[in-house]
Amino acid sequence: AEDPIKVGILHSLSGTMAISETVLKDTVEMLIAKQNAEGGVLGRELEAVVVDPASNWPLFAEKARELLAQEKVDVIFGNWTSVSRKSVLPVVEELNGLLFYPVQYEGEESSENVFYTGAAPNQQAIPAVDYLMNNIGVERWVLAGTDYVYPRTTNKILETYLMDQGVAKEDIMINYTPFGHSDWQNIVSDIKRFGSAGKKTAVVSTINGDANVPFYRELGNQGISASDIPVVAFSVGEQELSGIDTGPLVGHLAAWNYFMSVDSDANYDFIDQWIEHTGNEEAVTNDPMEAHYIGFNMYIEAVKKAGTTDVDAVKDAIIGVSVPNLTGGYATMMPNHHITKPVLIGEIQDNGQFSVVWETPSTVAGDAWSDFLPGSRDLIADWRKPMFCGSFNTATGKCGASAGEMAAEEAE
Amino acid sequence: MLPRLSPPQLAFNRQDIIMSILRSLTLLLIALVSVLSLPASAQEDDPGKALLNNLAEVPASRVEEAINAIVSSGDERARGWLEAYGNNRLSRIDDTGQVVIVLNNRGRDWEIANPLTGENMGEMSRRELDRIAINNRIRGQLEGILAMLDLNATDPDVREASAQDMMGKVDASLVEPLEAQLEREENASVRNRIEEALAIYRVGEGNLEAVDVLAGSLHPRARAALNEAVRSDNPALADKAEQALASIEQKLKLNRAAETLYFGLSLGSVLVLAAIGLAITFGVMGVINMAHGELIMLGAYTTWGMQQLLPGQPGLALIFSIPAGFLVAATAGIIIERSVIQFLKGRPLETLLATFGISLILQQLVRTVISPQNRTVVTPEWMSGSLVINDALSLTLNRLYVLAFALIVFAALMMIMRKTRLGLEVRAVTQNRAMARSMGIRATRVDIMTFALGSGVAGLAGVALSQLTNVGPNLGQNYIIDSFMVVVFGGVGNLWGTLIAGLSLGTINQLLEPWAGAVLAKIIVLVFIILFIQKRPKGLFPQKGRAAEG
Amino acid sequence: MWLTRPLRERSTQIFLGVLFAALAIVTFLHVAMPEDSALYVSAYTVTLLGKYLCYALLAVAVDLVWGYLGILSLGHGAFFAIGGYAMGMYLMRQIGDRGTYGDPILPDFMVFLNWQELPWYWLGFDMAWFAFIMVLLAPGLLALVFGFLAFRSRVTGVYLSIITQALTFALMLAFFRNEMGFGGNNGLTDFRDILGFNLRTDATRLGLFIATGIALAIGYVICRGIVTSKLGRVSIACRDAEARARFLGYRVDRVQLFVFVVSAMLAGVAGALYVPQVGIINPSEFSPLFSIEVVVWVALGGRATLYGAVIGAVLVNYAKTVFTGVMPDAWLFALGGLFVLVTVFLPKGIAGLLASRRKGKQDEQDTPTAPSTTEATA
Amino acid sequence: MSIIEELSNRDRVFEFLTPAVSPVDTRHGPILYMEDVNVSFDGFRAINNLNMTIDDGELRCIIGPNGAGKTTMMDIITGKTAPDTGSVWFGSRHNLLTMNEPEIATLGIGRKFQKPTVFEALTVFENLELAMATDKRVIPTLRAAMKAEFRERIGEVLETIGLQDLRNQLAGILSHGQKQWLEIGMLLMQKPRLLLVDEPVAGMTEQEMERTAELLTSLAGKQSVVVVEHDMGFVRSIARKVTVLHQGSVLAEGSMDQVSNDPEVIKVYLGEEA
Amino acid sequence: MPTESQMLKIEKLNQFYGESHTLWELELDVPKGQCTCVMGRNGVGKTTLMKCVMGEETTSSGSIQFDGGTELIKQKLEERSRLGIGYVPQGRQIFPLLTVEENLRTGLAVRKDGSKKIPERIYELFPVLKEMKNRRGGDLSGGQQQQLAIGRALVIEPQLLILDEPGEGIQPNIVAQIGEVIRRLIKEDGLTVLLVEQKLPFARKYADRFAIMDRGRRVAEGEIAELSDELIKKHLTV
Ligand SMILES: Nc1ncnc2c1ncn2[C@@H]1O[C@H](COP(=O)(O)OP(=O)(O)OP(=O)(O)O)[C@@H](O)[C@H]1O
Ligand SMILES: Nc1ncnc2c1ncn2[C@@H]1O[C@H](COP(=O)(O)OP(=O)(O)OP(=O)(O)O)[C@@H](O)[C@H]1O
Ligand SMILES: CC(C)C[C@H](N)C(=O)O
Ligand SMILES: [Mg+2]
Ligand SMILES: [Mg+2]
Repeated sequence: AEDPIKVGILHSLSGTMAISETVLKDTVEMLIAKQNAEGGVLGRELEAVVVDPASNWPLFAEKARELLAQEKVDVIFGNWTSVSRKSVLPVVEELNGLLFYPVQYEGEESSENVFYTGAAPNQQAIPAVDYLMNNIGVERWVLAGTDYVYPRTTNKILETYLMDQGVAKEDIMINYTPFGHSDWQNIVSDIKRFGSAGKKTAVVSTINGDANVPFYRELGNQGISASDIPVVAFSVGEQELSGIDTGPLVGHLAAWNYFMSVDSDANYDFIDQWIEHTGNEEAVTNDPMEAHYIGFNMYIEAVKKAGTTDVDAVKDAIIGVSVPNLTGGYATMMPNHHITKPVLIGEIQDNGQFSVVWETPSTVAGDAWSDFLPGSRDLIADWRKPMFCGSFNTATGKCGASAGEMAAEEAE
Repeated sequence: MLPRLSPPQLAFNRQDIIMSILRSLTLLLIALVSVLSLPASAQEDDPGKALLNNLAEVPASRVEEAINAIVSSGDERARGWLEAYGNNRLSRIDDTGQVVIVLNNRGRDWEIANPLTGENMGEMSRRELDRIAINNRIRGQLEGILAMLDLNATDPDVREASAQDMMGKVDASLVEPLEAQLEREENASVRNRIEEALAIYRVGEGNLEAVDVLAGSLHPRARAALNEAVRSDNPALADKAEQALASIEQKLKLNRAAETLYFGLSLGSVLVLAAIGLAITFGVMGVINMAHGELIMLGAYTTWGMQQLLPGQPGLALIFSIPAGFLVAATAGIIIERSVIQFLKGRPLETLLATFGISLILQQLVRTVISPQNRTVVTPEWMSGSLVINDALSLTLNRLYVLAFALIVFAALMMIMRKTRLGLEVRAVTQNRAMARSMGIRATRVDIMTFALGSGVAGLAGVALSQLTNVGPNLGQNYIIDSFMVVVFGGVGNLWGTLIAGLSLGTINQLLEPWAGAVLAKIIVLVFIILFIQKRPKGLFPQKGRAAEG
Repeated sequence: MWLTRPLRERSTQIFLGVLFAALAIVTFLHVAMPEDSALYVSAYTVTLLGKYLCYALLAVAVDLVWGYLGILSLGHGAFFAIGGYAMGMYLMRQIGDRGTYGDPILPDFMVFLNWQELPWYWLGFDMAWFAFIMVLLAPGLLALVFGFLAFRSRVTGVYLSIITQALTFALMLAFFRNEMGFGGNNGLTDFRDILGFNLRTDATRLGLFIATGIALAIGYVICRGIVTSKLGRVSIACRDAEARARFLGYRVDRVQLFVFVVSAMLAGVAGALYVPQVGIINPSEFSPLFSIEVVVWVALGGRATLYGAVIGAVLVNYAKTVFTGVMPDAWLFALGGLFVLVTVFLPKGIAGLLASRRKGKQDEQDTPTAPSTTEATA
Repeated sequence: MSIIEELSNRDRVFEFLTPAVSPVDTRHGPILYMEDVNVSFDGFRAINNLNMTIDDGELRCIIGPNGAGKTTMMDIITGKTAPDTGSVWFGSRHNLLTMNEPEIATLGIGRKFQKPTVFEALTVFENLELAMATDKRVIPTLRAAMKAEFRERIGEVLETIGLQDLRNQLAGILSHGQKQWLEIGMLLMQKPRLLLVDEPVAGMTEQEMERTAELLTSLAGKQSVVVVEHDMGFVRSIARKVTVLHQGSVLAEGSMDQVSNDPEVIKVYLGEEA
Repeated sequence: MPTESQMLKIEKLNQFYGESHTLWELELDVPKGQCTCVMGRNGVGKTTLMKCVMGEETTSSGSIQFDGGTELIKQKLEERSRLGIGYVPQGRQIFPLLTVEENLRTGLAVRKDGSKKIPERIYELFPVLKEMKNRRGGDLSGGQQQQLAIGRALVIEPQLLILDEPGEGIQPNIVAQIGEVIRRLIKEDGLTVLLVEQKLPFARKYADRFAIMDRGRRVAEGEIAELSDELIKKHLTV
């Protein structure tokens, strides 16, 4: 038989991010096992190469290099935080690898070698705000986030968007907290005060990771219920809820592109498979897992289409590939290396699941460059030839420097 | 309760509801009497079935009507249905279209019951069930309806809560029923509430006297109404409202200060709890215990484990966790002491290295054995919510308990160190081991007991922290730095120092937070610690004199 | 001369010999071996080794203050990171208009967060000489101010350790803030070239590796020079009996300050060399746990020997590399276990093991041990 | 004894080694002058209106009950403890209360502690090397080279204190008495103008005591020496002028005979038979 | 001398510090109810010998018999004080951060009568200690600390009291007083005392017997009256 296709898995198994990332490693392993059970692809088996970058950003780059240069993997599934992706990016570009990134992020990036299967801000944040504004009648906004790039960018985008929609500046409160913040008393009490001005208020939360549990606890204890001031979160999924006493949270919201509770056969099959794989009846699925599911299947399709695992061929082939997602529709890889996704708003239920209360009528294509940031308004990404550019400036008609350099390199 | 404006697009006629509710209440009474004799048969032509099917089938825009229909039907089961609906427990069976109540919605197979008869229908795969959709807006309305029902409850507390719910929501249609209620109401505080609720409406109507009623109120709704009034074109009203507001602001300021103080003490108590075990193992014994955080983590996991053992009894489990958490962490402490620390006598800095290794091992152990994910620890009923002092000041109960717990643990520890022989012996052993042994003190035993004590206290901290924050493998890491900071800031080896340091650092942090923001506040506190240590190089309560220089 | 004295010393000669031999062998194997040869050292390995050497230099810096001066710095990561940031800023400016937004001056992260102009503290970093001076000056200055305050008021022992920790913690939080203008959590990345050499070529990587090796050699000699000079003995005197040294007329605070600043500068250089090799600098380098880990390397290698610090740093990081690859789920057990076992069974670290092997010949002066009574606890 | 004289000959100090401080001015009287000094610890008065002067080149013995404040007095002189009130002058130019320990030491006040303190992780030789009177600033220390001359001087002192055989041993393993000697050696290396010696002969045999006595008397004249000691035999053998401290102030002062016949002194200190 | 009357019988004791042989085949008898004084120059191993008896240093061979039978070498350090050995080490070794009273209380654990109170007698012997009851041990002056160390050893009501240079740093009248106390305890309680002392007058006055050590060996022994100038010259002068 031929050599197996090597699939690198670059997710932290220890350190702070292990909480989120370990399941993604398991997911990819599960997908590989399933694919192998179906005979692999192109007659070749798939083989997982797992490394642990240990929530350490430079280590991500090092491990990526190890995967590509030493292990010679054909594709990498990995990363959670944006900083780790930023760290890995130069490496995959230099060594011409393929990276599937499964988590929602701040956008403002499009690399020839990276496929963004998580949501861009326009696939999560903006629809969520639309929902709150139009369906709930929210007029006053708290943008609460952890102090780093994703929340900052998202909030910047949202602020511009909200002001465009006619929300007054004093009706927006922005608040940042450090990573792992655990004492929310003051902030929640501020939110409470802010929300008592007589206008319907909502919190848009880009609070990351561990800080959420104490945040929701404090909300509950200070008597803020979802019907008073709903919180819509972009980083709280089933996985996170499984560590929270959901009793007091019922009714708070989250915006994702997938929920475990989605009523579709594909989803039920996926859940069954997952439970079987983990051997845990209580195991939950979540949005980034779906993103890997989609990314993985897209990769398989692209390899089939290209007839090879050669990186350049796969890169070409994958644009336009459509695979079923888990919510009953299809995801397509767009030329900007982002995919199409439906946007769902879910309410937290007492069983740690979300119930979908709203959904975009059709799927939304991810924007690499936000329309609401002055610097990137004019940029687009298109990795099809002849444009073949991650940041094409429609105003000047020129491609950003990165592609220019690459072209120069190719000429050498 | 917080204000909620009914969104304009809501085509909900309040008067209709009220009327129907009042009507249904009477019917309910009659029904209640008769239902006892009524056999739960005749399902086919049960009117409830149609009502529920209707609820399940109507498009989202007409859900209100369907609810209305249920309420006004006067069916005595209505409340149960609506509650189930509100809790997302109403589903339909895909094949038959039958509406069922989901009793247990965890896992892949759900336990269901017939809403009409209450009969348990066993388990059914999730795939075959279709949830009847509800959203926040509807849930809010449902809560309102249920609250209205409560205005007639026998328990005055329920009535008060219900009246409070009405604040700011009173419109012309409600004035009359409320006034009638006021007539009947005997309980003073409920009356107050109703009066306030009415006054808010009246101020909006330009009524001057109503302003007086609101002048003393701290309720945000009242303030919102007065704020409106200030902006009104009636100068007399605006004037009066302004005065009322000024006096309210005054009171609010006081309350605000009290609140901040509470926040500070509460954060401080968390710091104290986290640090106090370390004040023993590190401060007294001199072991630089980097695994302290993981001992806290063990305590927290014990709470989780207890709650797994006693499902449905979170409160009891929590109480049992206190001794259990202590024992688990103390046992872990003994194992650490016996297997590693005892070999590092006289090499305190190396304990840093070894315990750092232990902390890595313990973290990964939890990740492998239990899960890398956080675990759910339930807050028992009596610990959730807050103690309401007044409309502007309420103290969250979980933190209140933690504060008290911290003080108790501190006092107990103080007793042990001051009043028992162990306290004396451990200090003697750390100050001069060989000499202490020459005096017949069994140093090994003292070491074990002290380390166990410090570790056990860390476990207690874990039990408390499980009520405030994540229970996960990283729990310990989040507290270790702070703990060392507190112990050192207070002055190594001084328990009082640890208490005062924790409380004051917590308070400073919370005082700074409102104007500096959470991140900056933390930075400022750290810089403060650095500068403070320059002033007092041996912490808040230094060991003074020659003795310290040894 | 104090700097040449170590060169005549046997242990330093051995150290430098081993180091340069390693550099030469790696370079040879990388350049001369065919890629498919078993002996070929890939660019990946070269960079990996380069990283170890940076850590080694950092560990040497920590050992200088901890081993010989008794200052257990739990905040040396701060100096390392600041050196790294200084280098990162230079590398950022070198990107020029090749960033995604093509802004010739502003780094990408400033563009999309809508900054209009470069903050003042970024000025000058487009010039290599300025940046390289800052690599030394920024950590040095921080150490000077911090050390001046701390030593002047005679902060010692754990108190000193904890405020160094507070220092690095505060800096971490500050650098996380996007408003600081250092790229927040995402830090500085996407570097292109250094001194005109493309960072993404193997040759540059090899160059950086060799440069790091040389920096380590120089750093080692400087430390050794200090340690074997009279000042080194005064340091030990300050470490063990601060008051006594003072009564002999030594300005203990000045001695501490001097050595501390030198050490901080070395750490800064280590950070500066680290950044172009790993390709990113982000505030997590400021994390207190990282600084503690550095101390652990030193302890594991053997405190107050300098070469022990090098051994410890390389060994632990090599173990990490191997374990995270071989047993991704369980490597922390292995690493944690290693720490425990070494502490219990090798009280003087690995260097202690080596020393006891060649005992007899060795003169005592080489490894003064600290009496435990004056350790950093109360 | 010529060695010692040689060593303590201040004129032989090389220019570049001279510390950068102005010389002590004793033209107008005593080398040490303490007036109305008070110290209390948590309300306990350890030094109580203490007045004392030491003349240049004098050898002074101080005796007094345990806890009389002798060590505390030395702490004040060397800058370790700051008095609550009072003034302490070194010569007529230097107000010691405004200086810190290294400054005072550089000025020429050396001290031997009651509990011998040496640098345990350094060898005996190195201990002496560090004590040597040289430029103690950081950079000069870094650049200092070990000259043959220094080596010789250290060798001489080693001989004086009888620790030649142990010169390369770590000071940490010395016995109590050996440490005492080493500390005296360090004091000799330092060549101070004023030596404060706290209980030098504790733990020494009679013979060693004699040697110490000789050593101290030979120093007097060129250097001023203040000795605190409880061994009356020893005190008697060296004493010219004796001060008795009691409860933080001077109880009696005078020759040994005067003092030892003072009934107060007998009562609080010497006991019946001394 | 019959063994029953020996409180301590040391035979062929050898001790090493690392490689260096400190005690060589050392023999020493300490008769009951008497004060035996060990003398010798600095560094000959007197303190080391005391530490060996107390168990603070380990011995390589030899035996130390206590009270006619118990082999001390087999006993742990903390058990030896329970047998009734009180120890006043050289350099005092008081607990600096404990108060004077607490320092004394550390000795209560091993008292046979289980008393929880510090015997009044200690305060009678050393009145300073009562006066400074609440001051921390480390704050005391050197001599006060020495008194505290002796007082602390007496709290356990020992049968054998080991004193390593107890007069060091103590004012003359108290030294004399300590000597008297020793005598009194010997007479009244039948205490046995093992004393290390350099000062001849003190030794001559209060000791019954002497033993001289040189370079780790016992080189002379006898009644105190037999301590001749010749012996002194030979072994005690440099
Ligand atoms: N830091 C302190 N805190 C409290 N009391 C102190 C402190 N320092 C000294 N004392 C007290 O001050 C008094 C004087 O102490 P000092 O050490 O000067 O006595 P001394 O004359 O040297 O005695 P000795 O001859 O015993 O050494 C003593 O009673 C002592 O207890
Ligand atoms: N911990 C140790 N390690 C190595 N050698 C030691 C140690 N302690 C003491 N020594 C050596 O052992 C010898 C005996 O020391 P010891 O303290 O018993 O002497 P001593 O007779 O009590 O002297 P002194 O009269 O000065 O108290 C000395 O030469 C000393 O240097
Ligand atoms: C929101 C987070 C879960 C992920 C996000 N991409 C980040 O920047 O880290
Ligand atoms: Mg004294
Ligand atoms: Mg001795």
